[in-house]
Amino acid sequence: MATSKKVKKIQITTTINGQEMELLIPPYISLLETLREIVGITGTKEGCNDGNCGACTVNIDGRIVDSCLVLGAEVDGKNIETIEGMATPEGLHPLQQAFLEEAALQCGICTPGFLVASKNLLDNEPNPSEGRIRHWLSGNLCRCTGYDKIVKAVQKASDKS
Amino acid sequence: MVSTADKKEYKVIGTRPIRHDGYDKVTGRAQYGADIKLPGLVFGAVLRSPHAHAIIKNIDTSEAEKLSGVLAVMTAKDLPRLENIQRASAEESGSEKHLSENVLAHKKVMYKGHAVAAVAAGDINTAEEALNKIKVDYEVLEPVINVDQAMDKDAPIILEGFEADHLGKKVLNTNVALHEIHDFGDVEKGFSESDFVLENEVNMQTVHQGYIEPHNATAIWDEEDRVKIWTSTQGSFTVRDSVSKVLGLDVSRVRVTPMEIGGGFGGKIPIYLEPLAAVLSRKSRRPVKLIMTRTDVFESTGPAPGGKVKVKLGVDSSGKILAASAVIKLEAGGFPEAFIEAASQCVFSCYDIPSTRIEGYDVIVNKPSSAAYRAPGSPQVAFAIETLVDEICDKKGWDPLEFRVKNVARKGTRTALGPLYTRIGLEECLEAAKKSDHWNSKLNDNLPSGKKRGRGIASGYWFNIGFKSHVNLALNSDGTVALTEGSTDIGGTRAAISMQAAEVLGIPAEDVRPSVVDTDSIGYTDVTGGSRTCYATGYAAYLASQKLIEEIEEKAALKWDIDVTEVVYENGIIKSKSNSELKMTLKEFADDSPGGPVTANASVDLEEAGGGFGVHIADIEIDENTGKTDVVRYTAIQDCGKAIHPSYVEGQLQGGATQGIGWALNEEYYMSQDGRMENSSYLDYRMPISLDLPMIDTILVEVPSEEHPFGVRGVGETPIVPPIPTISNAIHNALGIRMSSTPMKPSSIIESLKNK
Amino acid sequence: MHPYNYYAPENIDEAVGLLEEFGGKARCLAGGTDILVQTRGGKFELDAIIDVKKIPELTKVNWTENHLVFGSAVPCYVLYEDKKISSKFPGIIDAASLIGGIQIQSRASLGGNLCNASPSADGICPLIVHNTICVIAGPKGYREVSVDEFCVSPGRNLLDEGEFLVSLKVPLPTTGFGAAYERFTPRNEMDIAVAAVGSSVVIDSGKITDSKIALAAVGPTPIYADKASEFLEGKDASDENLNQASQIAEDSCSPITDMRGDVEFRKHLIGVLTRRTLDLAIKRSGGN
Amino acid sequence: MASVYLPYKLRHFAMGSSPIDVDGKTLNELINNLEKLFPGIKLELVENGKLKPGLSAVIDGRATRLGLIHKINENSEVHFLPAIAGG
Repeated sequence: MATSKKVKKIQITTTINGQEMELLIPPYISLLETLREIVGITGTKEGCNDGNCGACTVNIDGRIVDSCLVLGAEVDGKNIETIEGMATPEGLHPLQQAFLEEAALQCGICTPGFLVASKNLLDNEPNPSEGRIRHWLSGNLCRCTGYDKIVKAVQKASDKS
Repeated sequence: MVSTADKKEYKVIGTRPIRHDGYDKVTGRAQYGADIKLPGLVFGAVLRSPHAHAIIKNIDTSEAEKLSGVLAVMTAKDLPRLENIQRASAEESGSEKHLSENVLAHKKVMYKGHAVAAVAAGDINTAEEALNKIKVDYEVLEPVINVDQAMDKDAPIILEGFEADHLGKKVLNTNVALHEIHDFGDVEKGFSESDFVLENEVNMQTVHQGYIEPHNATAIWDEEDRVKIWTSTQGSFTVRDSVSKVLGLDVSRVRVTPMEIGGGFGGKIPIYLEPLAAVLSRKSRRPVKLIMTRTDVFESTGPAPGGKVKVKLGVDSSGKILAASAVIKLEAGGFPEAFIEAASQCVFSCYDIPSTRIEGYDVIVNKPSSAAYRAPGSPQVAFAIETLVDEICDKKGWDPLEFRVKNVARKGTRTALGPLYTRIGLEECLEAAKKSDHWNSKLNDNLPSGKKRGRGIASGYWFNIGFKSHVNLALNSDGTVALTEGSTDIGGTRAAISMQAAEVLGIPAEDVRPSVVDTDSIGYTDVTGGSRTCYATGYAAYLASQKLIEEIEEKAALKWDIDVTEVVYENGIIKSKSNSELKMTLKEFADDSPGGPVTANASVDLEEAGGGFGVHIADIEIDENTGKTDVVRYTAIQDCGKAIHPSYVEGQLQGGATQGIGWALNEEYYMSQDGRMENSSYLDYRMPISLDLPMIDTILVEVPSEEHPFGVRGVGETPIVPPIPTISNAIHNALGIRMSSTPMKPSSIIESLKNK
Repeated sequence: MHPYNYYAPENIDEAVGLLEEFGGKARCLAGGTDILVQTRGGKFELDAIIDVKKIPELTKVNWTENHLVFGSAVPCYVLYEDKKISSKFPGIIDAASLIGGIQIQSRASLGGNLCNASPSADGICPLIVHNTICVIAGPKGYREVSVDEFCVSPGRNLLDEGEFLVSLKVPLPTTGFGAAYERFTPRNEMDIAVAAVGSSVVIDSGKITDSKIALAAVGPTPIYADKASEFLEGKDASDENLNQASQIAEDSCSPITDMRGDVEFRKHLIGVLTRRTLDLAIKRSGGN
Repeated sequence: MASVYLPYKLRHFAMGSSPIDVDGKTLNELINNLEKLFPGIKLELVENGKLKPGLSAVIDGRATRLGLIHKINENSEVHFLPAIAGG
């Protein structure tokens, strides 16, 4: 019955921050590991590896996910945005600037996840209420700030957009 | 901001520049411990005890060693056995033996998750597979998981052969590692003269610091027996000293590079993985990286002690406290140190009390060896004393704020442990609370049925340490200043330290470029902890900047061929006192300064920073049907001495308050009978999420510390102290019930309501 | 973690073939929010993960004459962002919009939530009170079962080897239908139910003609509370009747004490939540 | 003379009394004079020529960082207390 097959690496083609890449990856590794260990971009952080902290938040085809809960194999043909793709040659994204100005980060480990999640919110809803921001970000844990300055930074960036 | 400082004019201090490390942190470039990549890097994994209390009879690693891809396997046999020598380190107490045995269990496991063996392999999957092939023969013992069990006369003894200190006497075979008493004045007389004596006992579950970044360490052990370590730590020198002890190396053979750190709160002072990575590297001849899982973090690191605190107050009819006593029993975990001394210093710190007696018990239990967590010991005792004060006020019809003012501790007040206070700002905080919009607002009582609101207030204290720091400055040829320091930056301290240098130098904050460097590149610097960094490393930056100005003046005199007393430096301009023709900007000078690079450095070893007091006010709303408490308004007031970068001071208040709110309402180690933490994930260890909180308002009170040129006090720790009693007092205000255990979770509220 | 291969079949037969081939060494991957964590934690030792999201039937939403049919891998957000589904299936939407946070809702599906068969699953009670049918494919073809029979014990469902859940078929609500789902959690999101209740009613001329109440986190599986449901049938939606139904629900459940709550508290919550969801369901039915 | 406050566990040296007036220009001198009054007490305060690990001396409200060389004033208050740091 069970025919145990040797585990073979698989090839995927995916677009990361606008750049198409062909990657050869073990089939069982997460998108988070794919980004950090295979692609070599480490801005996406691991806090829990079980979808409860949001530090590994990335955007796949316009929706945010916890990249620890996605297999690298699943993103073949998909478009991925990470924290590394947020600033442009013209400068920081308004959210990044607002996080700096509002002191919305202390240790900074959760910051990439919050920024990617907040950008997705503002892309869809340019002027969210405080309650909506808090609801949208409830999948992102921060242990340093008490969220106050994060929420204010998102509000500030939303006013600008 | 309420300022009671004599109004000094500052150009940089008190402004809110963008932090120097900010750009790296909002773009994903900042390198945290897990991000490091080295040529030939391999990965390690740690085998951890499934039992809370057991004797290790045998460890068989032979099968693991045979597994293809495995490069090294280690156990406690690979570490030198250390003696029961007390460490002299400033931040960490305990013996060298216990330090080593907490890193890797020797003969006995003290808690579930205690490290037993470690493996290095080419990839993490192989390393984990190898762990499954290590056979450990355990003799399982009865676990002891709280202070009552541990202090029972028939309790199993966890640390056999350990010499405990009971009031100065050496005692064997006890789970009480330390029993001590502090007393002052005649407490019994104080109680007998009181018109009103009330007592209160609180019970607290273990909680965790909860930093989002798991512990990690990467090490290379090279051919000349030098060890390089990259890790996320609050103190690179503490890691260096601890690792060198555990490995039996001279400190100069260990070089620690502090990576960016994803939160610590006291929990990233101890070492866990660093010696394992080093030994695995020695055995595999490869660089080895180890990263904990979230479950490892909960089960094997931290936590903050749970325990019981009993307090008693005697008050006269005018509302003056005459006597106070406390019995503090805190869980140390598997090895001694439950911060009962800090707890003793904090318990009556907000009050002027003529007679006090404090009894403390440091209790060994089968839980992870406790670590500092933001004002260690203080939240536990504040819960007891601040709810008792509230109860007394409630029973006597006294205003809780007026009562605190009437009994307030101020400069010259004798503290419970004896010494007199220097200038402190509790009174100013209480006055700020009295004037605050929050305290003067009406509590919203227009609520749907089944919802009740209440307001609570409480105060809290942390003493704030000083200790050693070193700062180097070098003037760049473009007139900017490179600042190197050894304090890891957890929450904006690069900015706060650079701003102090910039203030002295009269240049913009952005013109000081800070770097946190490794232990071979700077003088000894104590941990980023104890609320000391902005104060002590900032002080070193202040002194170094003054020296740099002297150096600039000397070299300008050389350049102009005038006497150095003729040269004056002011706000980035160098002038001659007598010849108005002689004038240049710092940049002009730097571009062509004679006599080699312009540099300066300074080091400090400071005494206390001047205590930090806070007062918090909370409005909560409770659903009487489900027992769920929501914080709807919150104000944190604190004397910060002088806020160097007010945004990051506010951030400390907001973050500390939030951790305290989590501790008050939902966070706990939920332990099984056999001593396992059952909720070792972020899903079930319920830290507050954004939707659980309102904005946290802050009021910064500035009563300058007498110990620092700008009046800086530490701010990081105090904010976690008042929230637990503040919330408890608010719950009493809403429902008339006194919650005497944490967490004050919904089921406990419902149970209390039923028993009301 | 045991290394495994990844397969992404494009049709149902291919998926059935793979499931038969690997037997207990394979699992389906929809949103991955449970299975990847469990596999990592060593709950399963797999040789194959079968990503079912390339099979059209599993990711589509279809309206038939009498049913809403949505694929078992349709993520939560697709349901709650669809205005028509939101207006007609409020109980299901209540659950879909509170599973995890936004990141989880981008991936997690009600089908996956059902297959995972957790006693505290948020998705299952509303499916029960909406009278949902599970469409299952397997080596012997298709079969349909009522959703309240799908879970058999904690973490186990009635799927046989080679079978998998294709879609969920929800009857279009009749006039006077209303439903609601509410859970109790100590945090406001990102939490697991301490207790939860889904309720539906059909109100006709002021009387409750049909009612379904389902309870979660108070038994080995989410359960249909038959006695409480039947009690209301044919009765007025009076305070007294609703309270009594809530009391029956509370009495009928048999929770355990664990880290999320103790027996007494959970039973108490069932009473509170039954009443709340009934009130909301009645309001949504337009019947009060 | 400075006032020396003994911790609870060392008060038996002084038959329970505290504070005690002791001379000494430095902490070292003060402890040596204390030893003359109460033989054996120095062992509880000093180890390897330094204050014992885990012990701090609070002089006029501040925990000394200089240790035994710390200057003592005529009317100084000296407390021996457990050393503490923080998180």
